Amino acid sequence: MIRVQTQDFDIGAEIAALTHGRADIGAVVTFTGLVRDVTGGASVSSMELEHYPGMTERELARIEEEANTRWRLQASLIIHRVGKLAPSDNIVLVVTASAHREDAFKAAEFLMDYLKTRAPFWKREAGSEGDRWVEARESDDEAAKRWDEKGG
Amino acid sequence: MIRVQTQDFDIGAEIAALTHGRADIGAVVTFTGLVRDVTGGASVSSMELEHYPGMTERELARIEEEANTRWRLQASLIIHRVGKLAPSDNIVLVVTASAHREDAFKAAEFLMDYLKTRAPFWKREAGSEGDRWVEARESDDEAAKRWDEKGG
Amino acid sequence: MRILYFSWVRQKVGTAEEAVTLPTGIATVSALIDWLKSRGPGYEAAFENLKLIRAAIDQTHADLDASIAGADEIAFFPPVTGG
Amino acid sequence: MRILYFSWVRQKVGTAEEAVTLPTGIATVSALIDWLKSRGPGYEAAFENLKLIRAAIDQTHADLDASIAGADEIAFFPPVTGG
Repeated sequence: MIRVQTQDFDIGAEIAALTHGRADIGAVVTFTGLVRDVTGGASVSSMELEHYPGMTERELARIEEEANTRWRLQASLIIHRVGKLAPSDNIVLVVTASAHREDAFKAAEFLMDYLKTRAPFWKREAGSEGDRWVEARESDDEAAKRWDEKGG
Repeated sequence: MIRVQTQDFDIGAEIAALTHGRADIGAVVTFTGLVRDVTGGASVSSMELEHYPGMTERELARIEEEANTRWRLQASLIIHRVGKLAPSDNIVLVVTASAHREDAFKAAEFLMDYLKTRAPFWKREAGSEGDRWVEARESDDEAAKRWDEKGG
Repeated sequence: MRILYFSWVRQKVGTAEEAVTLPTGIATVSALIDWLKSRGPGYEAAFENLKLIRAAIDQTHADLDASIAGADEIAFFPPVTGG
Repeated sequence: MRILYFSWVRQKVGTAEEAVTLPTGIATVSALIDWLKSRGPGYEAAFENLKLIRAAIDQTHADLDASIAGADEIAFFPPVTGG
């Protein structure tokens, strides 16, 4: 399941909705990404998340489908916020549920690595050094590449 | 922070308490372990978790300290339930918070692998094949061993 | 054909979206970029460093040498930074 | 010295905890196990397969050849299965 939204999400409620009535789930992993007040030495007062409506949803669905092909997941969820955010606000939530922890952990890492390099979102930070577009991290490309070699 | 308790936990509330007022956290990973209604082909109607009071707390604290030595964590939490549980009940919660996702993911996996092989808890399942003590999985030993080689 | 721009590519070009009618002979994303650059200094600035440009054809990631034949929507943007 | 038993080791031994006074000359966890096994069939059954036995000295994991000199509390249990 994927969602792109401006409003915040409630992690506990999302997990509960995903796992409700399912006694075949032994492991749930969540990843939450938050706005930090300092990045690369500059203080951040607010952040604006731009995206590509249409392609965003398609790309997230594609990434989620790929994770479900690679690992045995009982359920999965990706929520990504857009619009204006402040430090300590939630940005992204990934939830994976599986019978065993290995699948849930690997799938969550994979989802984040792919989301970071393929989902069309762009961050603009406002802060002590004025407004600036956040630059892509090389380490994110490398993190995504490791999934090409090993199947999981 | 570690806790051993009979009562359930609220994942959303635990994350909120851990990250409240902290704008230096960019990544939060949670792992939740739940009781499954089928393990190894046998149906499970309830589970009893025995532990070693005193050593449990010491061992969990030791594991958490080790994770904080290996990775840069802003906060961490381990909650493990004991006593009688039913299918789909929560068993364990691990939360790791860091500036970046790599540290949070690795530390959460490490905590679970070590907890699974070192923390003195024993599961007894009641179900279709009568009562039986859950046997340790060899895959858990192997999962824990990988942390001996690479530092993280 | 619809062309979309995002992030600083959008800011440099000066528009988020436009409809263009391409001259014949423009077959790839690269060729489209060359043609766009001829349209003014904003485009030239946006496409100055192609290492920083990513493209999508009909909402799917595409290489710069990909064919644009039959495409309805082409988008240009910097490497993504969500998550 | 206090000896604790957990899980099926406790069930086979038939008690969760006992205080024992060791004869002199028992220096390691292994030697303690041998001595315990001489105390009855429940102990013998519990310690039949040492591959399945884990020990802790004063609430810290210990190998079977570890010294028990000065220990207050020794615990025996199967491989852990929490989490």
